[in-house]
Amino acid sequence: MRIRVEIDRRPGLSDPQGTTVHRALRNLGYDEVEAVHFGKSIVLEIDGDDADTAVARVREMCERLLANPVMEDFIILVEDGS
Amino acid sequence: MRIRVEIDRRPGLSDPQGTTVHRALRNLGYDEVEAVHFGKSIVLEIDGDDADTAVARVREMCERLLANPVMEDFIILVEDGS
Amino acid sequence: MSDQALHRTLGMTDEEYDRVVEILGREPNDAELAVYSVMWSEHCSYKSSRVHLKRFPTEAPWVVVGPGEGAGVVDLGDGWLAAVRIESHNHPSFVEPYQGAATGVGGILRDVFSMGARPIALFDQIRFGDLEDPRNRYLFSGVVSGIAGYGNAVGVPTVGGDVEFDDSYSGNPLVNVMCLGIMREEQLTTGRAGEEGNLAVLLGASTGRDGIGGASVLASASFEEDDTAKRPSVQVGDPFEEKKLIEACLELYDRNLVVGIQDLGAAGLACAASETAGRAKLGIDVRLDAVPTREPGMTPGEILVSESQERMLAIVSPEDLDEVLRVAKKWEIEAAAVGTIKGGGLMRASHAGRVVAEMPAASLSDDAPIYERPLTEPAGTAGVWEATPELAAAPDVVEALLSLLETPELGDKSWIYSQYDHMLFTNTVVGPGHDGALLRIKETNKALAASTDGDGRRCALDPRRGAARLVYEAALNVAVTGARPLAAVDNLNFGNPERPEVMWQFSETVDGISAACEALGIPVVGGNVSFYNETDGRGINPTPVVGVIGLADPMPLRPPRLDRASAGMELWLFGVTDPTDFAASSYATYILDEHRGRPGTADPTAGAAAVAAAQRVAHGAAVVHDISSGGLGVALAEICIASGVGASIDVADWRMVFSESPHRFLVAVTPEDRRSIRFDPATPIDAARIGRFGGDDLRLGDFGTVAVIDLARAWRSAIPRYMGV
Amino acid sequence: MRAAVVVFPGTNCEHDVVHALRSLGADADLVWHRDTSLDGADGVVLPGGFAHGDYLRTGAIARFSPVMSPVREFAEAGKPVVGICNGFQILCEAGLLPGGLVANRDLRFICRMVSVRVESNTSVLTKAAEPGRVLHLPLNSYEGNYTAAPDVRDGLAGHVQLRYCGPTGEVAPAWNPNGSLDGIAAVSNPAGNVAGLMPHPERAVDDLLGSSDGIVLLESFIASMIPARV
Ligand SMILES: Nc1ncnc2c1ncn2[C@@H]1O[C@H](COP(=O)(O)OP(=O)(O)O)[C@@H](O)[C@H]1O
Ligand SMILES: [Mg+2]
Repeated sequence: MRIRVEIDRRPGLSDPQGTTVHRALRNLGYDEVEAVHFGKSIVLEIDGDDADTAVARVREMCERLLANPVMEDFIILVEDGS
Repeated sequence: MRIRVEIDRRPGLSDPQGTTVHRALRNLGYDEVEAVHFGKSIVLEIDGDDADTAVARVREMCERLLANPVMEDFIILVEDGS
Repeated sequence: MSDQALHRTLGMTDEEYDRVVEILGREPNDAELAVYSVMWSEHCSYKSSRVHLKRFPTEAPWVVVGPGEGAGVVDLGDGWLAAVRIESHNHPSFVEPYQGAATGVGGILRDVFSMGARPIALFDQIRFGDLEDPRNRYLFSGVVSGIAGYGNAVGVPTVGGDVEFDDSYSGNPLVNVMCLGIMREEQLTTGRAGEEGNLAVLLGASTGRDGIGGASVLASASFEEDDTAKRPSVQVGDPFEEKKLIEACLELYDRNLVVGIQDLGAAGLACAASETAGRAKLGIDVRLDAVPTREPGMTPGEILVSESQERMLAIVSPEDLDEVLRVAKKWEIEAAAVGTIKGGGLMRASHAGRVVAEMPAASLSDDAPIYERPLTEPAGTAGVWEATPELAAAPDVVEALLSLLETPELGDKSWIYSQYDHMLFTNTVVGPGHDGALLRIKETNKALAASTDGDGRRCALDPRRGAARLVYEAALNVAVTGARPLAAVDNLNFGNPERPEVMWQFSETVDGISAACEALGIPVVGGNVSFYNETDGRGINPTPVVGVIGLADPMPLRPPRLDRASAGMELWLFGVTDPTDFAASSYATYILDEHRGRPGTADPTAGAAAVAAAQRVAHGAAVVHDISSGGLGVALAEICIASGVGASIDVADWRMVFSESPHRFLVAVTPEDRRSIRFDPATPIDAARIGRFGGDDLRLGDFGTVAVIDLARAWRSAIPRYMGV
Repeated sequence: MRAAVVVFPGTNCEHDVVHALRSLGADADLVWHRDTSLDGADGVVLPGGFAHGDYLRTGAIARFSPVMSPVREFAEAGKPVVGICNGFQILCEAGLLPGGLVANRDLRFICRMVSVRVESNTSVLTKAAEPGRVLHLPLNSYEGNYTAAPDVRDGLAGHVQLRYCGPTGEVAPAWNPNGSLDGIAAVSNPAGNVAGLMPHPERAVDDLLGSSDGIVLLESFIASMIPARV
């Protein structure tokens, strides 16, 4: 099973990568971009066929290790449940 | 409009971050994890209401700046078309 | 004939192929052909350069290990040894600047710790095209952050380097890195197999399809801009893995658990296994299925020649194997016994019980082809030499000085080196931003000095003179820290060796370096050659880079630094200025836009005298600063800016301000200290008091006066105006 | 009195810290991250470097090392714990200090001397320093940009120990090298026994290398290790 975790920095915390990318895009003429938020995307290949169990375990991995609860939020996406 | 770009390292290239996180998850007892791939996730807030135009422009941004064509692949997701 | 086609695809000539058939007594299989093609590539075999490199002086009583091993090793006395090596990573840095530079750092570190030494310092020598071009800015910033990203994280300070910007590097950036290591003499280790029955243990990262037929083949053939087929997959550096590998290897040496060790570089396991066995006149059986792989489905041939980073091959005796595996486990790196040393001289690789490659181990290095390629002096050389830069008109000297300070090449380099940890290990007594770096050796009164220098433009005009002058410049940069130059390493970056003009430049360069090293009594203990720096038929300037290391014993109590001048100090000029030495000078390049003439020749007597004098004066003066690019004017401005003090000098001829004639340095000293400095009559050198420090302005005789803050503003803006603050 | 200097895989300033502490008369030993005891140490230093390569997030993996259990107990017992650079990041990840550290504003590694002003002397890092004093210290980090969620910020008052400043002590955005929230260079927990700082005091104990202003901070820590004075 392939599960993707998207980790975003909490709003209100400084996001220098996002700010820098935003500036660079504006310099290239992409004026329609109003904000950029920079985060991580982690793909986990999981052995098992019960998506619910897998997601519950991945949630735990996020809470313990993958995301920092004081600074980050996360979303879990099952990309391929087989 | 909120568009998310997921940037993944090309398969076959070594991924030290993924390998290290994998080892850390195993040390924490998550033995079901068979592989970890580390990537970036960038959220763009775009002014405009035509998703097709926006996606085309974001694809261009990826090719020019956001992704490194010799090492990375990208996927564009419209998270919120409003 | 399909094999014929394969060997050509792998960059091998028909004659080379026939030679393999002769050695094996049969046609090689694909895996064997892959191994020979990489081992006999220019990059690994030095087939075009070897005949020339033999001319370098390589011996001195303090040389412990000369060229040929992972790194050169010199004796520092009292049981201390220093290891030094330089290497290029030009082509990979063009393909992917961050990873190319990063893996370059990783590779040179492994060369040094494979000798038993702890790497203590890195120096980067980097070259790019004009920063007006966004592509060059991208490469420059990617390379600097790659060196920073790897060097900082692996925990080895980068304490110096040099940089040049010239159009000839636009399609071919150069990334060279030198590494210095230090060890106690008991720790010295070499890449030898010892005796039959010893085991070969692969340590570090797992093996993937990195750089297969890639890096080395690539570094051995010219590059066309959109020749994507030849582009290898990018190799990704893992400084964390390397850090663990360093600590694990150092523990193995400390506990005497390895017989020999070698890093895996070009041609991967094939090269490391055959060389360790071949040097001991032995053979080796390699079990490819024992190699931990990163990707499924790798063929035996791929495993054999993979160039995956962060791997070492240790030769251990069987009874130590368990302990070696325990050390690896402690440092959290993989370790696998993949081979056994055998008699008979064959390298035999097997997979799933089947022999997949078998060849005489020594043949891979010893029987590699050697070419004596034709040399031709480029047409028009005499004409270029006769046409000297036009110096008739006196310029606005202050204006010219400000313009020079504002060029990225002469301006403040802190945009680069402030991205590098240059203070780690708390040994950096003199770091980047001065001349040579000076690193104390904590348990002793000694300090190790080093400097690296290159000057492609001067070498383009006259490679022999240009290269010789680099050796004197690097040695002088070491001497101004108070150290005695001990040894040199060189990195020879050139175009296509199949062009006779390029080979002429190469040969002249080797002669220039050799002559200067002889005169200074410093042997060449290692080096690297990078050919085929050519894109779309356009080659780079011939660019030798020279690194010199030296020893200060004892270290000066207050080593000179550029920021130690203060009001009331005297300014002395040591050495003789030739007012006409302007060919390839910064003034000719940037102010006159002239690229002709013949650079002045180095003078062995004056060069040695300058080195000896600088070394002595450094044990007493506040500032000792060599005069190089930009001449006296730029050198003095650098002191004024760093120290935040003005100066006034007597100068009658404006050309004295910008001439770049060699073997000269500036000294700032209080009148009292000056009396205590010994001027050794055995090595006479002209010295003249030309001015005095004080005030807020720099006054250049009657040619003009400029506020030091204005000099500083121009100098500081040089790189940030292109790259951002 | 003896300090435990903790070594994670990827740590690289451990010997520099030991050297500096010893040069100031304290005893210091290395403790491997897999150790489960601090062996009776009187103080703990988490030194700089790149524990676990700084992969995932700086400090994220290190906080799970076995040694972090005794370090946490030690901190909770009110004993002195100082994190320098990467050590500061680990303490934040472990929740022993508020906030966290993100990439520098200009996305470049910074290695240079900076000036910091002593804001408070309520911590084991600053107790011997006079508030208002300006110290010149080497900064050496890519992720040195201190940040904290809005709800955490109010709680920081009084626990900011050092702020980036100009050469004469003025705190202003122009003197902020990396974008840190309010120019914060060091913070402590409310009790003051756990402190983290981005600059490297151990690199500033010898004028030969450019500064000896780190001594007052390390001496504060050393003094905090004397049980009678805690
Ligand atoms: N690429 C670089 N990396 C690190 N330090 C550099 C680099 N380029 C220049 N420097 C440092 O900046 C200072 C000035 O360099 P340079 O102008 O080449 O001096 P010099 O002319 O005396 O050789 C030196 O201390 C040098 O080590
Ligand atoms: Mg130079």
